[in-house]
Amino acid sequence: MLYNPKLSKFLESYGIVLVVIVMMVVIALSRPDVFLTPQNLTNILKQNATLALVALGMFVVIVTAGIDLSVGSTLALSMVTLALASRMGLPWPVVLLIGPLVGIAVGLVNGIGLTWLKLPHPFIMTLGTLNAVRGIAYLVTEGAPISGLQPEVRYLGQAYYDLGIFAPPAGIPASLIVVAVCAIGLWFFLEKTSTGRHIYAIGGNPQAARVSGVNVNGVLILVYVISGFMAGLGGLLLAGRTDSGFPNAGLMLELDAIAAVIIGGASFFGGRGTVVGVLAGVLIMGLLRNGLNINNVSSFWQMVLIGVVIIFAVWIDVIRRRAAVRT
Amino acid sequence: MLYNPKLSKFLESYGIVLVVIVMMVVIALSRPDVFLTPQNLTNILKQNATLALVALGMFVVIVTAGIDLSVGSTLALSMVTLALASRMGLPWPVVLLIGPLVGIAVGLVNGIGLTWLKLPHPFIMTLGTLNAVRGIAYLVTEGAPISGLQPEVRYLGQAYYDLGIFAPPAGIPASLIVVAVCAIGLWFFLEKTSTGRHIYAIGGNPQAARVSGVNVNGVLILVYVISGFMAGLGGLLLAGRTDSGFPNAGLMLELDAIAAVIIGGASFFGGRGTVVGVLAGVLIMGLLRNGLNINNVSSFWQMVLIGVVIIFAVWIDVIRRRAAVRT
Amino acid sequence: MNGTAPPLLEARGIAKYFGAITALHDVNFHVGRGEVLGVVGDNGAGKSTLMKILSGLYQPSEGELVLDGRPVRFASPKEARRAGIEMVYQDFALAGNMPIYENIYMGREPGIKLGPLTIIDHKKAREMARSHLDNLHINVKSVDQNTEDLSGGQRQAVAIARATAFHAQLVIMDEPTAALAIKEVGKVLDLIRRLKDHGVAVIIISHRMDDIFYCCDRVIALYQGTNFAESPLAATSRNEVIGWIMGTKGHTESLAHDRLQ
Amino acid sequence: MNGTAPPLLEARGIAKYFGAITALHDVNFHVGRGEVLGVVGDNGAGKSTLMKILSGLYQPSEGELVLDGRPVRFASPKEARRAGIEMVYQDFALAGNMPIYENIYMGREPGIKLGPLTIIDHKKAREMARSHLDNLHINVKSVDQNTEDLSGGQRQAVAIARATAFHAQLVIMDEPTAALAIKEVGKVLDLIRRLKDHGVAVIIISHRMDDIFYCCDRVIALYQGTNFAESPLAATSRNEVIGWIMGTKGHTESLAHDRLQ
Amino acid sequence: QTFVLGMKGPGAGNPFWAAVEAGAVAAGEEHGVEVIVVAPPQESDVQAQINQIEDLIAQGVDGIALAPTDPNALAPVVDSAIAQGIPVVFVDTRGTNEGVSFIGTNNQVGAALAAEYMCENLPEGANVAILQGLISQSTGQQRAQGAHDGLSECGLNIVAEQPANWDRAMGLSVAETILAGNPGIAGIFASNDNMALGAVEALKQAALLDQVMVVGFDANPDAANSILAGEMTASIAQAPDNMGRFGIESLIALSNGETLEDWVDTGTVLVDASNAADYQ
Ligand SMILES: Nc1ncnc2c1ncn2[C@@H]1O[C@H](COP(=O)(O)OP(=O)(O)OP(=O)(O)O)[C@@H](O)[C@H]1O
Ligand SMILES: Nc1ncnc2c1ncn2[C@@H]1O[C@H](COP(=O)(O)OP(=O)(O)OP(=O)(O)O)[C@@H](O)[C@H]1O
Ligand SMILES: [Mg+2]
Ligand SMILES: [Mg+2]
Repeated sequence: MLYNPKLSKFLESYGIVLVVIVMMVVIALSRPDVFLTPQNLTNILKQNATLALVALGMFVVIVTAGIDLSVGSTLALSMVTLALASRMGLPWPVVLLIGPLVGIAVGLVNGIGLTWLKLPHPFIMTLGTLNAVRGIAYLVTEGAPISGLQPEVRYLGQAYYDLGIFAPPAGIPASLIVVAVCAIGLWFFLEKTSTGRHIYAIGGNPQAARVSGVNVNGVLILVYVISGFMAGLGGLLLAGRTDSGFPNAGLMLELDAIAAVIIGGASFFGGRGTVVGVLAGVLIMGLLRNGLNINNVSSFWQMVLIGVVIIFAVWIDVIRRRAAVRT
Repeated sequence: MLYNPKLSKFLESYGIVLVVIVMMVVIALSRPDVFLTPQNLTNILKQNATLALVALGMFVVIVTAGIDLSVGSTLALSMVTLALASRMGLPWPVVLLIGPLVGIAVGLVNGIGLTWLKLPHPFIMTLGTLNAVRGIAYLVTEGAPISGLQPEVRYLGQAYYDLGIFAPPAGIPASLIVVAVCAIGLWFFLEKTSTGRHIYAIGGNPQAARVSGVNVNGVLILVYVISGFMAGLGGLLLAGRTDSGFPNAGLMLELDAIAAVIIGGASFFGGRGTVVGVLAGVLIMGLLRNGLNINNVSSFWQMVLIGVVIIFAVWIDVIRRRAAVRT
Repeated sequence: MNGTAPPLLEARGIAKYFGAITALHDVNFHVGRGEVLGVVGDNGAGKSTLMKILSGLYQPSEGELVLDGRPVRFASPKEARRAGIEMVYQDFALAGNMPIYENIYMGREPGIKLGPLTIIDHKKAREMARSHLDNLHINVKSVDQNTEDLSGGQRQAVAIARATAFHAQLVIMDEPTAALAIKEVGKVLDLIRRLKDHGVAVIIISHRMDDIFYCCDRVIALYQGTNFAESPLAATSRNEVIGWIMGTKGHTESLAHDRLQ
Repeated sequence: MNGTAPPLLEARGIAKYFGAITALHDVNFHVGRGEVLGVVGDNGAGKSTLMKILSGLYQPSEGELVLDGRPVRFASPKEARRAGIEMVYQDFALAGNMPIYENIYMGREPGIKLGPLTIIDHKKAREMARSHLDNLHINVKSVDQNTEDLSGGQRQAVAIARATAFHAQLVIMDEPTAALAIKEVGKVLDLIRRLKDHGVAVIIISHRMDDIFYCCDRVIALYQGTNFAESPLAATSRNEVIGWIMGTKGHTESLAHDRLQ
Repeated sequence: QTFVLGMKGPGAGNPFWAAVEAGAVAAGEEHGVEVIVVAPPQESDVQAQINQIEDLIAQGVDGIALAPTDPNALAPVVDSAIAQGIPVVFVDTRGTNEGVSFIGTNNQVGAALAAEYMCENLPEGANVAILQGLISQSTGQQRAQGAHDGLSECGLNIVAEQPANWDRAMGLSVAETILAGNPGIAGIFASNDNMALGAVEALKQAALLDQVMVVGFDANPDAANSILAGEMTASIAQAPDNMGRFGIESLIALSNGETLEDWVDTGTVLVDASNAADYQ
């Protein structure tokens, strides 16, 4: 029996990346003329930056066996408040901060409500904020989108670096760098710091974490704050990219984010998952949409295929994992 | 210390009903002229029949610590296929069966996919069918709603019995009777039959169920079939009520159904909850919407208030429970 | 026990891998009808893993099981149960959200059978559970208590009650006395003797020599995932068995000094 | 131990209700510095519940705790830990998804402190865990194994390692030897003696008279949720203590017949 | 007297509904009647709208001007209102009930107007793309259809028709993808201005804005500004405030026993740089 424990462990943790590669090959074969153009690849990166940030935040929540349904609304509220601030002519560094700060505020409400009110499951608390925060986003804008942001505010969402080798509009998007910084920071936090490990412990056995002296409520609040912050940052990128804040941004974003996290191998029951997996999950969702669009698949068929491919991608991953482990 | 174990146990299981009563009083006080009219009460019952059925199905799934995201799409597919069948002139008993049968078929796909493909969590499988089934519903109708159902097919969704005391359009809706029959049947199944108890056992500890000789995969398939069936039946009622099958029916219905189940006291982690609680959860959602509508609250404020009231209703329930139990 | 009649259950060349970890390799043993077999071994020796294979919870990576002379494969605990094999799990394997009596009768509820469905007679199940627990002299406040609210010993008692509530050919007990108080330990050991008298075979894992020497006919020792020693009880001694657990054969007096005066 | 200096920890009039169930009522006891106190009692007597109150996991329904002569309230295990109280839980309370070494050092990770955050030195934590487990003579394949993959005894060993990895004033052990093999039992009992020598107080719950009589200074018995008897070890005998567990005082020879020859 | 304006969406993300609402409220003030405005949280939320209208009927209002999210699904509710003697007119979207007047735009004609404009300003055979709205709604279908027919009849080459669900971010993403796959594109028609503005962003970043004509629909203020800034090329203006105003006025007329025409057209206008200032 050929069996390599190191390889098996690697496959177990990061094999989902293989699924990404397979998808890329399939799409490239279907439209070789389009898929591999620098412009299209740049598009994929730009279009999925917001989802990546939101999914990273959602991931931290899911590691604690929680859920944050309010991310889409939080993103929308961040977008419209920063767009309002921009239109009111506040200095751009202040405007830049507003998006993430609004996210943090919503996260605080979620976390504190959850722990202080002792609600049975974050589903309820964040379903509440899903509705309430979206309502507030509509109220502050009276339902109308607000466009015309300061160029500095737009920078992160819109700029790209062609490095002298790509023809515009291709290049390394600034939003990719934001995602990379967040992902690396989150990875370091989760793997190397005490609080990060406590997040995993709470997902594995909250009772065990408690008796080990972990401040479970404190960590939970932090976790929802991180998720809110990421959603706010995602809002900043999206506002920059679209040059506007619209209150119906991010509808159903929570489902996409959760899907990316679970596709990436995290467990809904907490305690398991990796940052790399989440990014792979985001890419799978993004590649899927891109592949269908560049093949001009009609919107009805897109739905059917998205459904089938999601199941299929996860199934391949399951098979791979089972193959990697002898029993 | 005044302490009555029987009362405490009753409050623990059914006290959510108190929340429903409090809500009714508050709404009645806000619009005494409208809320208690037979017509308005009839409306509430009719409007929430579909949600009640779908939530009952979702409840069974959640008891096993699962989730069924595809209920909204299943409802839509059932509606459009039975509307198509009706328009094709199939005999009405056949048409009546088509809705629930389509639901059962989707449930089978969910259950079998889940157990045979060994996907890590039903979230993925049912997210897949959420997309795929909705896509199919659009494809078979080419996106256009189909109207004109046979009167017999519409009966369950539309008829009501004025019992000679109510002025039309008020009375006991036939759909209420459908919900009552399903709820009582489900209660009996869950409480009194072996398979029903196995559903709770799987939610509590799937390993324990397995070593007790429970066919866990078989029960799981059944559970998703029940959920699909309920969604299909809900589709039949909705088709009857609206005299049409429209492929975008039931969008986001899964969130409402899950919310009703959790508000009704079931645990997201499985093994806990009651049928009465679910019905109370549905009524809380329905009363909330009705109360806001009859007070003509604008849709933005409705969102904010729905969010706040959901959190508040569950919180009251938490407090009540804690008060009932001495520690 | 041997000669013409095959043993009740035999395991041949069993191995079990968990990824990189080899929990068992080349394990052979058998248990006869009405025999009480003691299984001893150090922590992590593979005792529980072996028993989980016998009860159908795990599939062996290699090797085969032979029941009554016929090779068998248990794809699930349900199949092993149908073949008359019951097990008390070391972690009890109870559904914490369900009352004691439902845990005991799960999968075999008393009541009216309607095809695959049973309409449960909850009253009867409660009474049966109460009288069965009384027989075992196990003390719980009510059979309606959820098992997650029980003390460690009470939980273990419920697990034992479940495995012995029906007529089995073979009852496997993985450290059944670990969490029990003295009186209850005595009752369980007496129960094992009674089972034996009724022709039921019992495999008992225990770290307590008292248990092993009170009720076993034969004892086998696992060491680091494989067979180490085996002997009829009459032909061995406490100190020898303790030596086996530590992986030594022969002179063991010196090793066993600290616990046995 | 009494006279002028107050005992290390004292419990006065403790009661604990779970809804309709009274787990403890009017329990009083104390433990002195460097004293090893044995707690015995039938299954469901309330031993674990009492200890969970001492470790801050439960709040008492009535009564108070006095530490070093000062009344205290532990709102969480974190506070009890800060006061120097560690506990080995009967169900081990380990995070199954995390490796052994992280379970041992959780909440007190070695590394660089940055305010509330510690940047963990995983290498150092692994080494510390390995050497600590070696000290306890506990045998695991690797400190990187997740605890959910461990055998019952290995899990118990990890729980003991966690409670003794740091300097405590009082270590509470709830049936710490239940799942351990003979050699490991000896090591744990020796560890308790060593802790005592270092001035650490230990409360040990056990159903094994061997454990109690090997290392305790004093023994108290709970019966149906309240104090039943108490005595310095020297002034009692195995059979008397066994009688207490069964709720009898005085002549106990007849009750103890079946397990002790 | 109390009249209801039942809109499809809460003007959320789309000032169109805000204008409808404003027209209705202004008409209500002028005629001294109360106007209640309701809308489901999203344009796709058919059931919420059914419930809202039912709840209003229960309150005994005096007339309903309804923009049905799904004409078929709302038909029974409309019937029951009429059965209780409550007059109903449709605004914006035509319903299926016989004998109920419709006050609104012909979306297909409007989209054809946009197509005609593109045909006139682009060379024959040029490549064009269509960003569709929610194709499960009749408005989405009519605009997509009108544009498709108009563009293909005059000999333009439609290289992509993709849905972007009325959404600006999705309009941007889909436009980016279309541009990546079809370098030589000369024109984009979007079924609403939100998606058109998304497409403008995509073109800006691809530095193709001067080569590609973008035509939207709705002529909302953002779009008007964009047209004046020379970014978007044109849009189709409906008269949403007229829908609201005529809707309420028609109800008043009906409750006074007058009769209405079957279709009160509120008209469409092509908006380009010459008249965009009127729509800011
Ligand atoms: N699911 C698993 N994954 C990986 N390793 C496992 C798993 N289950 C058991 N092991 C390993 O296999 C070995 C044998 O475990 P087992 O539980 O059979 O021991 P045991 O003899 O029952 O010990 P104890 O007396 O402590 O209960 C141990 O080293 C354990 O760590
Ligand atoms: N969370 C709970 N809810 C309800 N009852 C409980 C709960 N925890 C414990 N009990 C009850 O309290 C009593 C005391 O339990 P406890 O666990 O303290 O017993 P113990 O003395 O540790 O027993 P053992 O020796 O079996 O571990 C038992 O009857 C148990 O059923
Ligand atoms: Mg074991
Ligand atoms: Mg205990």
